[in-house]
Amino acid sequence: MSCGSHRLPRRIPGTVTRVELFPPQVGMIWVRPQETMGPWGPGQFAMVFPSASNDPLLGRPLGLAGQVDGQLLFLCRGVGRGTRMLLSSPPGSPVHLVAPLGSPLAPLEESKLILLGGGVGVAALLPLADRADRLLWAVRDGTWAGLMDRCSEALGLDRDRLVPVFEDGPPGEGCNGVEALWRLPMDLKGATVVACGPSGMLRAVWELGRERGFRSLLGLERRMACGFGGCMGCAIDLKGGVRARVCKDGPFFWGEDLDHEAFD
Amino acid sequence: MSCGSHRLPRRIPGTVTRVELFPPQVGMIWVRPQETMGPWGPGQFAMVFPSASNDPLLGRPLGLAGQVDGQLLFLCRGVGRGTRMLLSSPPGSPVHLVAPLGSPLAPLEESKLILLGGGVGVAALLPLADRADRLLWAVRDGTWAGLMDRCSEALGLDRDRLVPVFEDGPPGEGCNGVEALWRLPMDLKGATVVACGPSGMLRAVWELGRERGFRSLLGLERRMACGFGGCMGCAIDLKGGVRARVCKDGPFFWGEDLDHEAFD
Amino acid sequence: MRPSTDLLGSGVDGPVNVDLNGLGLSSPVVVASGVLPMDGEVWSSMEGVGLICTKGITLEPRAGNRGERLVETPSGLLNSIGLENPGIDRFLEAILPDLLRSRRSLGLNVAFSSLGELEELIGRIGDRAASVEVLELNLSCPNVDREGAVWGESPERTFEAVRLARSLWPRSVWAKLTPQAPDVAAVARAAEEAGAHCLVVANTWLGAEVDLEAGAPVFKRVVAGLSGPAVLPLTLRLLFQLYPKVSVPLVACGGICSPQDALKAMMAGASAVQVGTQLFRDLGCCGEILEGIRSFLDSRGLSVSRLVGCAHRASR
Amino acid sequence: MRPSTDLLGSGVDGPVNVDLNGLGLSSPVVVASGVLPMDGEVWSSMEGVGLICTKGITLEPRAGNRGERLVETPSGLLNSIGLENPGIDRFLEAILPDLLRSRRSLGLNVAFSSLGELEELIGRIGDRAASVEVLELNLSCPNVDREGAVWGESPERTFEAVRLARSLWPRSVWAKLTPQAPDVAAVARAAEEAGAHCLVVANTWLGAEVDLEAGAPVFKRVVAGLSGPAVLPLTLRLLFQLYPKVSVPLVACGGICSPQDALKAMMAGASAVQVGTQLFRDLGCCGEILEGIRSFLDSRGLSVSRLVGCAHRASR
Ligand SMILES: Cc1cc2nc3c(=O)[nH]c(=O)nc-3n(C[C@H](O)[C@H](O)[C@H](O)COP(=O)(O)OP(=O)(O)OC[C@H]3O[C@@H](n4cnc5c(N)ncnc54)[C@H](O)[C@@H]3O)c2cc1C
Ligand SMILES: Cc1cc2nc3c(=O)[nH]c(=O)nc-3n(C[C@H](O)[C@H](O)[C@H](O)COP(=O)(O)OP(=O)(O)OC[C@H]3O[C@@H](n4cnc5c(N)ncnc54)[C@H](O)[C@@H]3O)c2cc1C
Ligand SMILES: Cc1cc2nc3c(=O)[nH]c(=O)nc-3n(C[C@H](O)[C@H](O)[C@H](O)COP(=O)(O)O)c2cc1C
Ligand SMILES: Cc1cc2nc3c(=O)[nH]c(=O)nc-3n(C[C@H](O)[C@H](O)[C@H](O)COP(=O)(O)O)c2cc1C
Ligand code: FES
Ligand code: FES
Repeated sequence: MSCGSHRLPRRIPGTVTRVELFPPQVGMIWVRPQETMGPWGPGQFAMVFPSASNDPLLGRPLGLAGQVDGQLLFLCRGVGRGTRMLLSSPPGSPVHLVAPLGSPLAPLEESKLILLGGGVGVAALLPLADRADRLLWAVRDGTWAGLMDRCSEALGLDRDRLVPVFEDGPPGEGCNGVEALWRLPMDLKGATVVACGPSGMLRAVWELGRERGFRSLLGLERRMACGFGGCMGCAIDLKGGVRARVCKDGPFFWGEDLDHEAFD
Repeated sequence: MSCGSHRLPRRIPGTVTRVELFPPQVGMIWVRPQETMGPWGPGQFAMVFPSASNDPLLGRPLGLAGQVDGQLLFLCRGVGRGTRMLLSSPPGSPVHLVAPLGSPLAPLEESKLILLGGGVGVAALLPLADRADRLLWAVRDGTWAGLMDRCSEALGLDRDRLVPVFEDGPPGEGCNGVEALWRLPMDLKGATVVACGPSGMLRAVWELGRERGFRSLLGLERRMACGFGGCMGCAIDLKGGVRARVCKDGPFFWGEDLDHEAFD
Repeated sequence: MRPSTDLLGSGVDGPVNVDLNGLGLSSPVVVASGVLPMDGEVWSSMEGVGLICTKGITLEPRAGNRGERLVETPSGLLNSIGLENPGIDRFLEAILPDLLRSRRSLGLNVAFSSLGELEELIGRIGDRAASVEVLELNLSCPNVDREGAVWGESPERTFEAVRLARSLWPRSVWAKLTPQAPDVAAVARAAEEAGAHCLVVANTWLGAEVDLEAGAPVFKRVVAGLSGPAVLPLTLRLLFQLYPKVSVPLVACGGICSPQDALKAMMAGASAVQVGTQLFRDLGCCGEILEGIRSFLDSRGLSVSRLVGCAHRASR
Repeated sequence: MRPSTDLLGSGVDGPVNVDLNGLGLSSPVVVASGVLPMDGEVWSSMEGVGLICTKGITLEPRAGNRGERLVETPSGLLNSIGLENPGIDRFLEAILPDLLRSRRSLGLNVAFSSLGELEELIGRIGDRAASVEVLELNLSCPNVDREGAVWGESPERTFEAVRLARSLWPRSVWAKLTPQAPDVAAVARAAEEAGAHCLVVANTWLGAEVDLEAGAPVFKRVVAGLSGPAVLPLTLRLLFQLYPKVSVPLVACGGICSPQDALKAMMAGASAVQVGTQLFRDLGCCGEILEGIRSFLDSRGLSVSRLVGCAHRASR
């Protein structure tokens, strides 16, 4: 049933058409929605319900990574029951989506736009890839290479701008995402860095931005029940005690609006 | 985990390899158990868990209809949530089984052995088919023909002994399962009729047996939580006030042990 | 046979009017407190609802609880939001006008820790909220004057709170009961005697969750409120228990997710149903629930009033 | 660090010994009453269990309730079996010897409608059941001498029943509480004062279900007992509530299905756990639960006694 307005994200039945699984427990999940979803933009996410049953009850928030031939792409890491259910869905499995959720990232017309994704955190950044100078994709190790390749291929990412970063790379090369930012052969001053990934990484980007004079736009994660701003489960303090809901007012926030508690 | 004894039916993970769906909402469900199940006989059933989740919580009792190339065959009618979930499982879907349950039918060495299955009630009788003189399979209408054919083929049923009975058949031919029993070109006296299907049908067979002097062995259905005799949810009165559990002491009972309440 | 004074209309989106002790609603489906954003546009686009309750509002702004606020349980949800809200003044000023633009009937859910606070709260509202149909008293919060005992656990305290609200609030007062009451029937009767127009049966069930890695409670306050499908059988039981004991309308709350759930609750004695957690799964569910109720009534030629409580009249 | 007087052995199937107020069990996993057939062969093949409780036994045989006895709910099960059992005489004669052949520690779950009946029941047992370790009093059944009020709803009645059982029964007496008690902590303290060796927390939660087609309650008695995963958060809450109030060991019961559930219950204060509904899904679950507890303790070098109640000691 429709909610009668495009303001309200609807629950849409969908079908998992394919799961491309890579070590270590990460996968590309392709979902064909059975009804048309409203328009969406970079930075937004979906609540994905792994089954029609009451258990698991809630949707799992997953970034909208792309859309190809009417199929939505999610990148998912198996960390718990819901994500593992999704990753092991045989083709044809029913799922439900409530989407799009979150505020889409405003058009970023900056001259220098750098994206930094940590692990599957890259998902919500992928739709921005063709507008960015660089997309740094930081992962633990080489086991991720297969996923990166497949993902670049499926979404037609420009390999010249994609910079894979392997934490355990060869001596002198291996580094984490934030070090890779440092090492970029460009002056970050005046740049905008959009980052999404583990909170430690986000905190480091946030601090680095203040040091090096770039703006950061950071994708936060919180436990979510609704995803549309109703339950107040994901509320955080912005600077100056202003309350915000990660799901609705975010999940991306400007670094200057965040307190260090946001990364706890 | 094993229960250490063959006396206790274990929970076995399995995979739906194929669902062959026929109108009206009936299907053949093929399940490959991932561990070997204990030996089983005609008349027994499995508790089939449509998912690993807590909802639906309980298994659905389904008769063990056959085993081909290591795959178990179930015949299932979509009447509620669990059975519909099973019928719509894409190949590769995980299920769990607790099986075999119920008392297998003792070897029936009778000279005249007639089987009567109503709809999917035939399932538990199919493993007896090659020992019987006749297998009457009574269904509402011709939409079932596809399932009957496929089933006969898959299990290699002897088409000479299989008598499809269509309730809405051509005038003079259409009849229900009990009428078909009447019409058999043989004296039922001294025969054994094993019947499974709607309770109205069972009651009629039971009454007919008393009239016509044949023994009846009737497969009852009750709501079940455990299937192994623990919960007392399926308890019924036998003649003389003896209590019995349909799941454990049945599901097939001799007509002479049953009271008419058994068919309420 | 279609004798239906209270079943008007039969178009797909036709109303199913209910009379809740003088308050007429075009649908028995009510949005529970604390689940929808307080955003007029969201409210406008909700289909099938007869009334929407606000998040619980207190006299002063509240930041809510720190730490984990939500945990999923088998078919349920534990929440420990802690009544985060902007306080009554900001609510009246910045939020209410927007909500009223949605033209939805509105239930103002309020929480208070003393009678004085409740009085002050209703006083601040004054006549600035003349179009707020319902004042819903959340009786699951602690009463500071009684060592933090929860209002709704005591018939006497419930009586006092409801009576005070009735004396100050000119329109409907709903008492939202807590299932933790030692004698919920006594509390229900006290609320009725004090003049509550409806009883909401009920708020969340106290539960808890443990963090295995930390070896500690997940929630800072240890306990949290359980909602969602898991509690539906408990809600139905409360309805069966209370319906024969009071004569004011009951509003079911707890685990209502589908038209079937709503119909069961109504058969067990509810004149209306509140929907909370299910909205987290499907914002269109209220429309579906209304539609399901309507077509059930239609197909059987039943009126709402014949439906409500019919399971008590069924011979067993 | 492996200081474990009560954690002996560490083989895959090694025991995790617990001391329940004088009664030593080789596993904290107990089979709840009413879920396993009373069949010695089945009992023998159960793995990982420290004690198995019988179906509730009454003085006279009981046929149990008519009509529907089971309904599945979201992640839960409502049952209204109505204590169908062969009565104490037949139990002692025909069933107990078979059960004892399983060499499993045995808890005799008994229900009674008056003190006289309880006395007579224990009297009939006499010394014919010297190897029955535990007498588990099901306090969820009605007391005919008090207009059918449920024993476990009243601290006084609970005290009387437990004290009587203690005076007649030479071994462990467990009081199985009902979560419907208006003041469950008071009942727990009463049971402790009367000498209960352990408190089982708790029996099923009263729920109800409606048959939509019939417009009537599904169960003849309207209400039925809710068990299964849905109630786990409620069980954990009761444990958090009771653990600080009594000093006898608590045995968790309600929704324990996995090693994680058992560990959570133990952290919340349970010295042992009962498993009921999950056995309907997996007869091997007790072995898995024991194994999970054992490996959790092993990997952290913890003893059972350090585990039990640790969530109360965690700084929050
Ligand atoms: C805005 C947003 C976007 C995200 N995008 C992605 C993505 O593209 N790919 C990806 O793999 N993961 C993403 N995550 C994290 C992902 O939502 C969690 O890993 C997932 O919900 C865990 O569910 P589970 O059932 O496997 O784990 P469980 O631990 O079993 O989940 C239990 C409950 O906790 C919640 N939960 C647990 N961890 C998290 C978490 N880190 N964030 C939010 N809720 C959590 C679950 O949703 C569920 O309600 C995103 C999170 C947010 C908030
Ligand atoms: C021994 C036995 C063998 C059976 N064999 C077959 C078979 O081979 N093929 C087949 O299609 N059906 C068979 N049935 C019936 C089948 O078990 C039910 O149709 C099924 O359980 C319904 O589940 P549901 O979730 O679709 O329905 P729902 O109505 O949603 O089920 C709700 C609950 O009620 C129980 N329930 C509902 N109807 C029945 C019923 N008729 N019998 C037992 N429990 C019920 C379910 O198991 C579940 O616990 C058998 C039943 C029994 C007792
Ligand atoms: C996230 C959340 C916040 C809630 N906030 C309030 C509140 O502020 N006031 C209140 O009376 N009830 C509140 N509730 C309780 C709901 O209104 C409702 O009583 C409860 O969720 C049971 O209904 P359900 O099972 O349909 O969700 C809240 C529930 C949830 C899940
Ligand atoms: C079918 C069934 C029968 C039960 N019979 C009894 C009984 O005879 N005596 C008793 O004290 N509890 C009985 N119980 C309650 C269980 O022992 C246990 O307290 C309850 O099921 C909660 O635990 P669980 O969630 O692990 O099932 C029964 C429960 C079920 C499901
Ligand atoms: S998840 Fe509900 S408000 Fe953000
Ligand atoms: S289903 Fe449990 S005893 Fe038969």
